[in-house]
Amino acid sequence: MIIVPCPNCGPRNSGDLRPAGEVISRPDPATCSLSEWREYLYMRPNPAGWVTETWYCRGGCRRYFTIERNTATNEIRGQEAS
Amino acid sequence: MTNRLPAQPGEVIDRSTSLSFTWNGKQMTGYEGDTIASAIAANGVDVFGRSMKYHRRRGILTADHWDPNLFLQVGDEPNVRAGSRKLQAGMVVSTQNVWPSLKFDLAASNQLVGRFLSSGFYYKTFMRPQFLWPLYQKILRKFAPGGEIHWETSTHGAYDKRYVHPDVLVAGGGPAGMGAALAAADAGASVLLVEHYTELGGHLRWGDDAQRAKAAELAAACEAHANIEVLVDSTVTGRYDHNWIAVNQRSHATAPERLVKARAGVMVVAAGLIERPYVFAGNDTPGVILAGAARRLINLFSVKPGTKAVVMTANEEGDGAVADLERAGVEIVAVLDARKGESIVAVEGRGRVSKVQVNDGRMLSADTVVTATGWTAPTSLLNMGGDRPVYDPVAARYFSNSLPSNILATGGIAGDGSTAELEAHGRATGELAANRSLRRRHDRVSQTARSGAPTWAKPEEVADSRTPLARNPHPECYRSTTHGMVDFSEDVSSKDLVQASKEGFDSIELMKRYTTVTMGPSQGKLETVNAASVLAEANGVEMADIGTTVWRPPYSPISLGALAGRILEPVRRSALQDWHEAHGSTPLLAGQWVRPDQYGDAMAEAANVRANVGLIDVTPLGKLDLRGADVPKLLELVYVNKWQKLDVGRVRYGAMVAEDGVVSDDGVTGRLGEDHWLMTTTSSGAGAIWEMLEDWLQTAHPEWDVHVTAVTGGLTSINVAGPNSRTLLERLTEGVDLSADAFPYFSVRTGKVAGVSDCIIWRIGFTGELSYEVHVPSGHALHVWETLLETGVDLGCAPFGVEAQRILRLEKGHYIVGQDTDGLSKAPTAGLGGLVKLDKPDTLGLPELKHAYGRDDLPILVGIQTVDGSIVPEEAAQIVDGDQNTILGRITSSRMSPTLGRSICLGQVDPSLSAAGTEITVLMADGRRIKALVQEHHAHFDHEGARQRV
Amino acid sequence: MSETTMHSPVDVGPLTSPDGGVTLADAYATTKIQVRAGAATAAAAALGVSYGRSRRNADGDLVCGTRPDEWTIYGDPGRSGAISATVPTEGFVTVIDITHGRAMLRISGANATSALSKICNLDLSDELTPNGAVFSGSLGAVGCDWVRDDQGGQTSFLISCERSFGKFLFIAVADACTEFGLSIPAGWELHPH
Amino acid sequence: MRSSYDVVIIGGGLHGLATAYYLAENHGITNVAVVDKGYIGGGGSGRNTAIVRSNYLTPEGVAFYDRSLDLYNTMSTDLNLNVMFSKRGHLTLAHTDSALRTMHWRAEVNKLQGIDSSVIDAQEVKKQAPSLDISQDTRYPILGALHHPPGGIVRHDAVVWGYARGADVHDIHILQETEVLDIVVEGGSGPGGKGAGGKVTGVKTSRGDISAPIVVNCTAGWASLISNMAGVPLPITTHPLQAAVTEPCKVFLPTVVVSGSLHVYVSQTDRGELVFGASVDPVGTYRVNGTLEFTEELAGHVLELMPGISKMRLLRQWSGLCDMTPDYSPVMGNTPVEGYLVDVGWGTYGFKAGPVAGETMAETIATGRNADLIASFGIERFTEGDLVGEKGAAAVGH
Repeated sequence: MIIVPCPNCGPRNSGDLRPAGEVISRPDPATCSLSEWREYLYMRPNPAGWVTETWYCRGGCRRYFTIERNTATNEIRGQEAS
Repeated sequence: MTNRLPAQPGEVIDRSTSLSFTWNGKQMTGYEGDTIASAIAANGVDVFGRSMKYHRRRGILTADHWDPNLFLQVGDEPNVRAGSRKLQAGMVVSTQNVWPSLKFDLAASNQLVGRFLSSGFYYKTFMRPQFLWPLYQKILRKFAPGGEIHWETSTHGAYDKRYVHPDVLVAGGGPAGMGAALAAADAGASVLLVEHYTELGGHLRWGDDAQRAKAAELAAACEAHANIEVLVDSTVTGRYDHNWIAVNQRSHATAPERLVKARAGVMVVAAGLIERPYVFAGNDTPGVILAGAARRLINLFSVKPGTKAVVMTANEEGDGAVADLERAGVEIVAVLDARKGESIVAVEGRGRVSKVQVNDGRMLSADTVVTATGWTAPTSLLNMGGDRPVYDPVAARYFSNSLPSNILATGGIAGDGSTAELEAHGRATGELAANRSLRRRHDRVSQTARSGAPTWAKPEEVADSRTPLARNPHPECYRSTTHGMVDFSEDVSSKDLVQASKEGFDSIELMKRYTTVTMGPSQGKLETVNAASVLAEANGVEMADIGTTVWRPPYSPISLGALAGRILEPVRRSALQDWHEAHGSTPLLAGQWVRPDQYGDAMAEAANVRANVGLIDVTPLGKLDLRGADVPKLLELVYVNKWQKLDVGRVRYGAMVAEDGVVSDDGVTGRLGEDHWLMTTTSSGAGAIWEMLEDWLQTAHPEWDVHVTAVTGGLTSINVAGPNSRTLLERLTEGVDLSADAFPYFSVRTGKVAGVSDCIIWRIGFTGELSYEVHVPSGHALHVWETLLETGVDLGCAPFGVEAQRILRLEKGHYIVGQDTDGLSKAPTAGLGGLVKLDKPDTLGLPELKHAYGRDDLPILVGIQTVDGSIVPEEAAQIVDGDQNTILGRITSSRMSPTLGRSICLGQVDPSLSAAGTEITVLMADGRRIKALVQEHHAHFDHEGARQRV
Repeated sequence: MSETTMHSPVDVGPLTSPDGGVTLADAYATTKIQVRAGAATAAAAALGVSYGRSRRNADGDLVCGTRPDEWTIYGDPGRSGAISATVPTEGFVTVIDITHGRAMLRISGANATSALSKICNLDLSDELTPNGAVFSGSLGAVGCDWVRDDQGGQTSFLISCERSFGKFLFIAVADACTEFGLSIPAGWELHPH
Repeated sequence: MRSSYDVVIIGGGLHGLATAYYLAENHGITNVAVVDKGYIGGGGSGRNTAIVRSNYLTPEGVAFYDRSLDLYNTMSTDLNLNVMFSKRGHLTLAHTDSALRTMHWRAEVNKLQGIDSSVIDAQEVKKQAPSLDISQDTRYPILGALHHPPGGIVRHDAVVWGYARGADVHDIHILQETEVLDIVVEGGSGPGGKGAGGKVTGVKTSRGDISAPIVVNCTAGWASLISNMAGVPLPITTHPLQAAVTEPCKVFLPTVVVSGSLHVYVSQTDRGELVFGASVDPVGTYRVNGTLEFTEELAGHVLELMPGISKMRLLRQWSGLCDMTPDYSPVMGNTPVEGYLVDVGWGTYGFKAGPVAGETMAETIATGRNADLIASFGIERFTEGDLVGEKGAAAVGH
């Protein structure tokens, strides 16, 4: 149960939130090719290190925000409301 | 009580309170304060059980929690640690691992084939003939170690949990741990002090007068301190990321065990040291005990451990044991000083030690052997914090290497010292812990929205200026010149380890897996260091090059009951569920909801809807109140169809696909006002869709004016269905004209029903009948429901349940997302062609939708009827290619239709079979292949919808 | 149908431990008005509390900063119209009566915090959760909105959840209070055996 | 270690070693190196709960895993090491109507492919596993189960050691504590000549460079990182999968029990310990410390199934890394980089597939074209084709 720093609530147990995965940019659905779309759907950098990821404060403020987390150590830095 | 000594100065037993219990059926008595083992030992018992593989007799070894030979069955509880569990009156205690009896154990014949049970034994044998392996396995399973489950009793749910938020958590209540707790508390930190045993004091408890006096003084100070909470008979079982710490509290007034979950600022590990056995031939013979065991038995429990003892000592604990044994009247046959190179080579004896061979060639007669050959530092908790302890050959034990800033070590795990030195190091550690944790608390208060700003200044960070504890030299005593037991609970000897190394399993991890050394209940606390030393010797390398295996949680085993705690499995109930249950409904668990499946006869309930009017509680439908000018944009984004032009007062069916084009949800959404909408979702999808809408609104379109409010439980949803539904509602509705012209199909009105205002009425038709879905403010729902039933008596009004609704919807051919579609079903499969609009700038899964509609190979959902209408194919029955086994589809829904008097189905089929009139073959579960015909419509009944549009 | 005769999911109680250390009572009928508004709106200014804090206004209603850009106003039963009318609606503002949709209970007493801490992971100590604190968090595995609203100097929490969870929440909280002497009426045990 | 091999296999776990063994045994290719940054079987091969079965949902899944079960059946003889395959039957419990429907679906698909698999009712479940609570007034009543008699458990380490020994007999080099630092690719369209259109020439390791025309990625937990070295991105996120074991008690559970709704699976070893697993952790991480909440949820769910064992104690928990793909099916075979092959994305089911994965990868390497059994598992399905439909059945499909 790691601590996730919610920019609104303050530090919270990760179980109070839902991890929504790495931040991935979405191509324009009206103009992109199928393969560009599939890359958005499926391909993930998945690094063993720092990632920018989205969390949803499900049990608290119900806001989505991004944090930087090191997937090798679970260390967390920075917080940015979205 | 043959082995009970006269009163000892530090004894913890209360001789005024006798407790009777049984040991293997024999009546015995002990005293309040005894452990189970001390009470049994006081009664003159030497043999407590049999070892796991060889079924060798085993007696007391360590006389504490970790004693591998003292796992006993107590009543319905298996594997009780008799070395630390306190005796209670009436306990029924018995041995484990014996069959048929402790004295005559058939499995002990394993000793005769001992050479076959060496390491890797299983992998190399029982192989040929291969067909016999299952038989061998059956026999092996009979000899599994451990206690027995009593199936008639369960304590599941009686356990308990608790959350705590201490600034400092101290693991270990010896002199260093208590010193740390007091210093941290004095500095203003809140402290949780956790002690594994039932009293504070650590090793001072079985020490001399001065040590016991010091323990009492510190313990009293801790108990009295307002900032300290003391938990005894409790173990820190695990340290997880971000100092999330598990404590198993074993004795508590209201629960058999309690899991205390702590988020600690700083954890101070003061776990002390665990004494290590010495490896030599016969070292598992009853009568061979550790120095600490001798001292605890004599000093705490006044139990005489033997009559004639040989003591091998390498340290003060052994020296102290000699003094204690003498005081207890045990004849000291010899003291072998390991610091001078003296050691034990082997012992002989079966039920008890009889002879001791010494490395100077002597063969001594004794019934007791006491060894004090050094310590294992239980670095488990440090290990869980990322530390990789390092071996120090001078001190002959492991020390922590690099700790994160929120973990500090003190006491024996950090070094050696006098009681005063240990306490002083603990106090310095406590001060440091307080500084770090108060800084953290300050941050936490500052960052937490609900708390005000801190009213105190954040302390300046102080450096770690503690004077390190010394590391006293200690001889490296691991193994004698003979081979003996390394892992007592797994029956793994040093010989096994040497052999494993020779076979190439020469790293500690591979050796562990191959021989199972350190994998038993004490998880390496007694065995790890000896195993590493044997491996180092076998590999011809230094101890430091061996490393140790990774110590994983829990530090000490914890009951499943405690981990589970109370059974908190929330169930959602509509405002009408009590009524349903009072009126004979069969409960149906659907996701988190409990619902009425039926009230006795689902077929009759369905028929009543077709003939008269029925009421069903559909509250679990997800309901979202949407407000704002940009709601249509949101709806166009998340639904495949268009919404901009929906008029106020109208509702529309919407279907959703996910970004990968797979059908994900559906429901009806209505426009209640210019900027006010009510959206419904499937029951199971409600939560996820709410979160998805918020995601789009917050991250992609913060410029849109939309407010989403979940109102599922606030509105109790009652579907009034059947030809008489309008008549019924007209009797109770105020302010709404229910006539067909004024309130047409797929419309919404707001008004008063049965005197309740703010009811939202939708005219829709999932059942295919004229029907209205009335959404009632839930505090008044029971009144409306009961009034509808009373008022509709003459109209044949009756409740119907989920099963009747399933029948009715299948007659109408309405698909259910997740049942008639699956995790790969795209929009064309579900037949959404008429709904999907591809000319939108953005909608979920748009490229996948375009791709899907360019294909002709996707399965198609169709209505299906068997040729023989009396046969109801099972849901999930496969559609196959005639008498071949090629799969061409499957039945997704099926029921007997009360309206049509025949079976009806929906199914997914290969597109080549999707044309109306195609004959298909359905493989029944019993193997029959039956014929069925693909229908023109999904609906089996009134496909034009005439009945619902009246 | 009177606006105030609401059928609560919790038709039992209030329950008090013999020593008075903890009291648990249903509060479903409490009027609950939710306001959604941006920070720059007149509504936000009029409501006058930020996320995480609460205040009692001149009418005696409890105004809570429930979430960023979201407030909940709690008042006596039947005050829905009166409370709603006090919220300025210029700009994009949503005022919605969530009274029926939220089960609610009040737990008070010297042991209330200890009882709640058995089934809530948040730090409910006076420093982290002072009187007036507003927050959301799981209680007995049910998502709840909380306000610490001490009564006569005694610790007290007003806790609401989605209505359909209401009965379970009450049972779970009552169960947590048994350690502190609360007796549970038949049918309201967490584990009926 | 030679400076050049015909094939370099990255990953000395079950899959890598099996691939090496079958390359030699079935195709006579022996100039092969298996490189591992740690010791053999130290990753997922030694951390799984050792369950094998073939009752999958899709025809392609069934055929593939059934071949694996065949290989497990004869493995002790084939490898001359008792891998202790205990064919004790496998129950997948259904607690809801919809779960029961999925069980029927799987049973029907299984039967059509000759797999012994059927749906049984609660009474029959009780006969198979008397310790289960089948009363119907619980929160998660047992309505029935998918019963798969050929399923069972295998001693996982033994399988690794057996394949390692088998490969060693053919003089295949197993290079432990040899970390691959880079994969050398030339002529590709990506940075550094890597990526689609390129061709593999070798690997750089912590013990020196090795040239090889074929490099196979048989890693789990690090598959994305290794694949990035070749410029081939993967549709993978890495999550921990945790498991735990109790202290021993006298044997009472004769079969493997899985509950998808309760996210738990359990079997009892011959030594009397209960071995538990669950679904992957929700938070993606390369960290294998384990979590407390895993044990709490696990215990709660296990006790819902077997309330009688509340006094048994959890002895040890551990964690391994799982490479999750969007459709709960692996990524196997050739890639857009010539000579770079993958056998990755094994999620939570890599152990079951080890033998057949080795066999089919060896065939793919030897023939240059993807083996028939893995035709549905190619990487191209994520760019142009259709995903495999195992997701519904595999959520906790152990």
